[in-house]
Amino acid sequence: DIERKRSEGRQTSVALARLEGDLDDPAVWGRAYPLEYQGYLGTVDHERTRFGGSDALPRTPTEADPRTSVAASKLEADPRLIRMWAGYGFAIDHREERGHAYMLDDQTFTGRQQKPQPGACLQCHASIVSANRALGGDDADEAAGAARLAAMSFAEARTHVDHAIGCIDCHDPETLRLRVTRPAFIEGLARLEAARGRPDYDVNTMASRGEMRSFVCAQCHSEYHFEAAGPDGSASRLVHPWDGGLRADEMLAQYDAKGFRDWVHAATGAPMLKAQHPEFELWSEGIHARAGVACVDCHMPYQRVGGTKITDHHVRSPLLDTGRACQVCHPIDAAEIVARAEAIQARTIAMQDTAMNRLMDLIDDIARATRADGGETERVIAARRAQRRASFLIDFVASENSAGFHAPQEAARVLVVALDEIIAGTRVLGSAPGASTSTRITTSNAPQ
Amino acid sequence: DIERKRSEGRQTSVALARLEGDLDDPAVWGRAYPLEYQGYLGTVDHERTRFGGSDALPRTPTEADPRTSVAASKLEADPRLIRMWAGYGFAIDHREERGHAYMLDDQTFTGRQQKPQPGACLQCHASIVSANRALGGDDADEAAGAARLAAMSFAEARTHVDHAIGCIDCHDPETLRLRVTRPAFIEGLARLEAARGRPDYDVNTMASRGEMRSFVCAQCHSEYHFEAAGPDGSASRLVHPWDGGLRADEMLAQYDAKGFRDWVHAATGAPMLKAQHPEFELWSEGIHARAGVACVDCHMPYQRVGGTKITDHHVRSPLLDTGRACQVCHPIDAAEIVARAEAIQARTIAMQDTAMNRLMDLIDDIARATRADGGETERVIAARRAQRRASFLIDFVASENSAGFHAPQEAARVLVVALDEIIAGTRVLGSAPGASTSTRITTSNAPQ
Amino acid sequence: MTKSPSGPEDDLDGAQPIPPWLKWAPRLALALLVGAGLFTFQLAGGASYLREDPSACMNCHIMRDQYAAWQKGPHAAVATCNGCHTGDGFVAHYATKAVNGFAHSFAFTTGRFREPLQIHDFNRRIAEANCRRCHAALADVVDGFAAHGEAGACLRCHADVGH
Ligand code: HEC
Ligand code: HEC
Ligand code: HEC
Ligand code: HEC
Ligand code: HEC
Ligand code: HEC
Ligand code: HEC
Ligand code: HEC
Ligand code: HEC
Ligand code: HEC
Ligand code: HEC
Ligand code: HEC
Ligand code: HEC
Ligand code: HEC
Ligand SMILES: [Ca+2]
Ligand SMILES: [Ca+2]
Repeated sequence: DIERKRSEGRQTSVALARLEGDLDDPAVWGRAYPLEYQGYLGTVDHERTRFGGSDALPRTPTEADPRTSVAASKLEADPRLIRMWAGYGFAIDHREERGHAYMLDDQTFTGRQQKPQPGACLQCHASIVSANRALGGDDADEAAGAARLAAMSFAEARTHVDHAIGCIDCHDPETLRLRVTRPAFIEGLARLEAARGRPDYDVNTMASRGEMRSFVCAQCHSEYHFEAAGPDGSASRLVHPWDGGLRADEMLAQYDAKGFRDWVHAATGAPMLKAQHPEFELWSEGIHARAGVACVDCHMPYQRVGGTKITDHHVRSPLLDTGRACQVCHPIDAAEIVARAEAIQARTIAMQDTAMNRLMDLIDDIARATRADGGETERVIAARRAQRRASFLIDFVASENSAGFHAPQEAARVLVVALDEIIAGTRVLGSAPGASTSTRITTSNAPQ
Repeated sequence: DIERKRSEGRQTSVALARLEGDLDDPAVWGRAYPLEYQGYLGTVDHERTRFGGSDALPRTPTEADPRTSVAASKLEADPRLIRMWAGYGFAIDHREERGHAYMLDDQTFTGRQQKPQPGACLQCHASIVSANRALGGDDADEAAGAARLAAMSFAEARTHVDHAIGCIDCHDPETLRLRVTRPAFIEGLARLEAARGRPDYDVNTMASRGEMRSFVCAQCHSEYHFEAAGPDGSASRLVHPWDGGLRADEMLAQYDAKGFRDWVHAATGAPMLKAQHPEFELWSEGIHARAGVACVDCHMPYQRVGGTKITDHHVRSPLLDTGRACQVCHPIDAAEIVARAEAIQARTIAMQDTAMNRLMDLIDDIARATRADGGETERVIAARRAQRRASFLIDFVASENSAGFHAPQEAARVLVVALDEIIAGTRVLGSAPGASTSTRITTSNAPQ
Repeated sequence: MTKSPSGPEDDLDGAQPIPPWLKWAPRLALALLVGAGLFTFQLAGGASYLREDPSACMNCHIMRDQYAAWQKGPHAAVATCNGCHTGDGFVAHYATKAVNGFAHSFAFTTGRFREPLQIHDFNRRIAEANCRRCHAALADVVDGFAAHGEAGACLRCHADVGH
């Protein structure tokens, strides 16, 4: 049964050598744990699935961007994204994600660097534990260190890190136990738990092992934004918007309450929000999370090597390895497993496609109405608010990397809420400029 | 062959008495199969679940309507339905469904009888096998008999039946094997299979046992409409719209292609469609159907009686008996099983609620535009088409009796398509009367 | 409509197909590997494999999970591994053991098997037949009056009973 299968393989590996030397370097850990290290090195691989996986286009390295390959461009695949994000960095360059080995380079050389990026970006793209500690003052306070990195430009902060994610980011070197290391995540989760009536939550001491098997991933695979911080407001503090809950509309409500915006839309002037990789948030609403199935169960399944079971450190799409990733719990044919997942994904993509088309219409309608009214009339302001909200909700689904698999019905629900917003925006525009309307949309509280 | 002999042997070992007498009377079967009969009698019970089950309000019997109880009114629970169906019988009286024991009375005495109802109604509300045969001419052709009943008024046809569904409707009295008996279903399925490249499909000889465990239910728990038939077009032939597939939008496309309409909307003049209990269609798109889980597995689970086990003939909500209905396959806590189902249902209801609200807005908008334009302008006609389509799709979800449980993501997808239609209708109305619009809606093909 | 590919409707009375590995295993590998197989068979307590003792299966750590779960279930009192996993009747019993004994030793030795372990069709049919052997009265009801003599696959609902 599932309960049993989930807990199998609890044995701890025996180190083959003592862990000593530069602990930021995974190769050093690799001498003690060669099997895990070898899996970890596998994240350079590229293999596609129907809706995910990893692929790479060869490119000629230049001095400015020495990468020999890049992932496929999402903007080329779907140019509607460019209009959705008009005026924001993502409209310049946004690609499929690929293996962990590339995280630091892909960030350093993304076209989005044409606009200034903050040092806080690095929290999720580098092995950052040592940098956070080194900058954290005498008592190596990681939160303080992260705050100092956040006050730097990306270029400056970049000089403080060397590696993509390494062993030290997920493991305590003393005990090898899982730990979370990102101050923003630790704080975000504490705020969420406080709102749920559990004050002073400390994830590293209070989470169960099963929870940690998702939290180590959730540190990075989750929605975030930057808040102005520091004495002059120039630092970009990394914050997860979880005070009101993890659902897309709960996060949106929190952004609205704060009057936060990521950028101003180039075509409509709307105060916009960007959603990024909310895998953790979507997964939380799904049946697998409810059944206690962690990210690691599917993305780092147990693997038998010789007589022992180890955790496969080649983090990747589970559809490339359904035998280990799925069939432990679903003892059915591999082709059928993949077909079930793809049927879910295809439905999500179809719904997302519909919502995207209607969002394009709304953007056109607002731009047209603004011209017609000769400026920011009440109806234009109200419709912008609908655009902001719908765009964030659609983005939540589109930027989530499982094509809805992590929680199919919830992804659909978020799109339904988005379409509801689009209808509200469309109706408010349908009325003559200045005319009062009966819709739910008001301009009060709408961030400008 | 040996297998047949074996099952004949089994039959005699199980039957406590020979099956003889009036086979339309379940009590007669009950002498041979008392355990199944006792379960069958249980369908008079009333017990609620959060989103389903069965309940009854006591009522004082009158001569016109001798029922001592009725199920709760759906129209009172959600008055938006009255506006959705304005001008149609369902806006007069529509209630929760309840146990099979009530099917004939609830049909005979529904307020919808205020409008003339056809004899074909009885195919799904009565034990009709013998009537179909008796009216089927010398060779007892059931399809021919059903056609003759379809040419009668409800009142006349009603005199040809006596019982609610009985054993004979699902079982062959000779072999006790499952069989389907409704000509409309047999034809509908044959057309569906033909479209899938399997001509001359005969369900009773070609379906597997596992399929029959859903088909016996699908005969009635499925979408239907009446086609004009007979020499003078006055007969109402019962037809399942499955030529193009079982999905909501596939059925809708078929209705559109035929230019079919159930009624004309009283507030907007739109040519409307009514969806009814598409349990079979929705289930077909779900993960349970895909995994081979049949209606009977959940709604008539095996039951232990003494030293043996039988099929529980008390057909009802599985959430009243999760131990047998769910836990064999999902060995988890009963409360958690119910909570999972309810979480799915609550999400469906929330989405449906959103879609209903937007449909109400569209109806208002069309009515307003018709007044403003002083008649059937192009935009009004186009918007009516959007209303027709959205209304059918929302009705598909709202009239399906599992609150989305049978296929959660598919139910959501249908609502997304519905909202897409509403946006199209809203945009076409937003433009000035007569102005050309860029939306997908055209008036060509729109049934009037 | 759609059937689960794992075959809930397996026709138990149809001809039992030869398990795929039987087709190639002997011919290709017998000569070379029977020696190695026998070696493992011996190492793994080959003799106890022929007894009813579940610990025979436990000689392979691979079987540990099933063993642990079996011990906790009600069947532990009435059915050993072989009670479900070997054919009924003297010949069938030892024939299954021979086939599986060889297959498992062979697989274990060469490492040529996929994890998680999944029951092969051949052995699923045997297990199902064993349910029917002990639960004959119930099986009659479950199979009762089925169209085309199709049996109801016990394992569709009870895959977990053994462990
Ligand atoms: C029940 C299994 C399961 C669980 C649990 C799960 N995932 Fe996934 N995940 C999948 C599947 C299946 C895909 C789709 C992969 C594809 O399309 O190739 C996916 C896709 C992804 C992707 C995109 C990968 C790609 O190749 O495109 C990321 C990133 C991801 N998941 C992260 C997470 C995180 C973080 C968690 C926990 C918060 C999580 N997953 C939980 C099964 C799971
Ligand atoms: C909270 C964690 C987090 C932060 C902060 C973060 N990223 Fe990422 N980033 C991720 C994850 C997870 C992925 C992979 C999933 C995906 O692509 O959606 C990713 C993917 C990327 C990619 C590859 C895909 C693409 O968009 O082309 C680039 C480039 C990137 N990030 C740049 C940045 C930059 C620049 C910043 C700072 C503005 C930043 N990241 C901040 C977690 C983060
Ligand atoms: C993205 C997070 C992550 C990174 C990076 C990571 N690990 Fe792990 N590691 C895990 C998880 C999750 C487990 C399973 C722990 C559990 O279930 O308690 C694990 C388990 C282990 C174990 C215990 C034995 C096993 O295989 O289950 C060892 C040893 C180990 N990792 C070594 C390493 C080494 C060496 C590196 C660097 C090359 C590394 N890990 C990098 C997440 C990570
Ligand atoms: C330090 C931040 C960080 C952590 C921790 C992290 N990820 Fe990632 N992950 C990323 C980034 C960034 C990328 C995208 C890299 C790129 O595209 O260059 C990524 C990519 C992925 C991919 C896509 C791989 C592919 O081949 O396409 C998967 C799947 C994934 N992560 C799952 C996980 C899981 C599961 C965990 C936890 C065990 C985890 N990640 C922990 C930042 C992180
Ligand atoms: C550790 C156990 C476990 C693993 C690993 C697992 N699942 Fe599941 N899965 C479940 C459980 C539990 C359910 C809920 C239904 C149930 O109780 O059987 C479920 C439900 C599903 C469903 C139906 C729910 C839905 O969202 O529509 C699909 C499809 C599915 N899993 C696919 C997969 C795939 C694909 C993988 C591998 C990438 C996978 N599962 C890995 C335990 C697991
Ligand atoms: C996997 C289990 C499962 C299968 C298979 C299944 N159902 Fe259901 N059904 C349910 C659940 C759960 C509900 C919700 C009951 C409730 O809300 O009380 C339900 C509700 C219903 C209802 C409304 C009952 C009520 O009490 O409100 C009807 C009618 C129904 N199903 C018919 C069917 C038909 C016909 C099929 C096959 C085409 C089918 N079901 C297949 C589980 C199932
Ligand atoms: C294709 C089968 C079928 C046909 C034809 C059919 N019904 Fe039904 N009817 C059902 C099923 C199944 C239910 C229970 C599910 C539900 O209520 O949605 C039901 C429920 C009802 C109910 C109780 C719920 C309510 O709506 O108040 C009434 C009354 C009723 N039908 C009347 C009629 C009348 C009148 C006709 C003919 C115009 C008719 N039925 C034709 C299958 C059918
Ligand atoms: C709504 C359809 C339906 C009706 C009405 C119905 N049955 Fe059944 N019956 C079934 C199904 C489904 C099975 C399971 C058959 C299978 O799996 O092949 C069954 C099985 C049986 C069996 C076989 C033993 C068992 O319990 O599984 C007997 C005996 C039986 N029914 C008697 C009756 C009697 C007596 C009546 C009338 C009082 C009746 N049935 C009415 C659907 C029905
Ligand atoms: C002859 C038509 C017919 C057949 C065949 C039929 N049903 Fe029904 N069913 C109905 C009607 C009509 C009602 C509503 C009765 C009422 O409300 O008076 C109903 C009600 C129900 C209910 C609601 C019961 C409650 O307590 O609320 C369930 C569940 C159900 N059916 C499931 C099934 C299943 C499962 C099968 C097949 C085994 C089946 N039905 C076969 C016509 C049928
Ligand atoms: C005969 C087996 C069987 C029965 C009976 C059954 N299920 Fe399932 N259920 C499955 C399978 C198979 C899946 C697909 C996931 C998997 O492979 O575990 C599933 C998936 C689910 C899921 C996740 C899929 C989704 O739609 O979100 C839920 C929830 C669920 N079942 C609830 C129930 C409930 C409630 C009942 C009883 C009313 C029930 N099941 C009866 C076999 C069954
Ligand atoms: C020599 C080591 C070994 C012993 C002893 C052993 N097994 Fe296995 N068993 C394996 C291996 C290896 C596999 C995987 C074979 C495969 O998947 O083809 C396996 C697979 C299985 C399977 C699932 C695959 C199939 O063949 O259907 C069953 C059932 C099984 N064993 C039962 C038993 C029983 C019962 C016993 C004791 C009588 C036993 N095994 C003793 C090594 C062993
Ligand atoms: C009561 C019957 C029964 C007993 C006793 C039993 N099994 Fe099984 N076993 C089964 C069934 C049934 C399956 C097939 C499960 C499925 O279809 O997924 C199975 C499958 C297996 C498999 C394939 C992997 C898996 O878990 O599905 C192995 C290995 C296995 N059994 C070994 C054993 C061993 C070792 C023992 C004794 C400790 C044992 N069995 C006792 C009924 C039994
Ligand atoms: C050697 C005889 C034997 C075999 C073989 C056998 N059973 Fe049993 N089974 C029993 C007995 C005796 C009990 C009662 C045990 C108790 O209640 O302590 C039982 C109990 C059960 C139960 C109820 C308890 C539970 O675990 O849920 C189920 C279900 C069951 N068996 C199904 C099966 C299936 C399915 C198979 C084949 C895979 C099978 N049995 C094989 C003898 C057997
Ligand atoms: C469609 C699902 C399904 C199938 C197929 C099925 N069963 Fe069951 N079985 C059940 C359910 C549900 C129960 C629980 C009944 C109860 O507790 O009232 C059960 C109970 C049992 C029990 C325990 C009875 C007791 O006395 O406690 C045994 C033994 C059993 N089944 C054996 C079998 C055998 C043998 C087969 C195949 C011939 C089989 N089952 C096929 C669903 C199924
Ligand atoms: Ca964001
Ligand atoms: Ca209809």
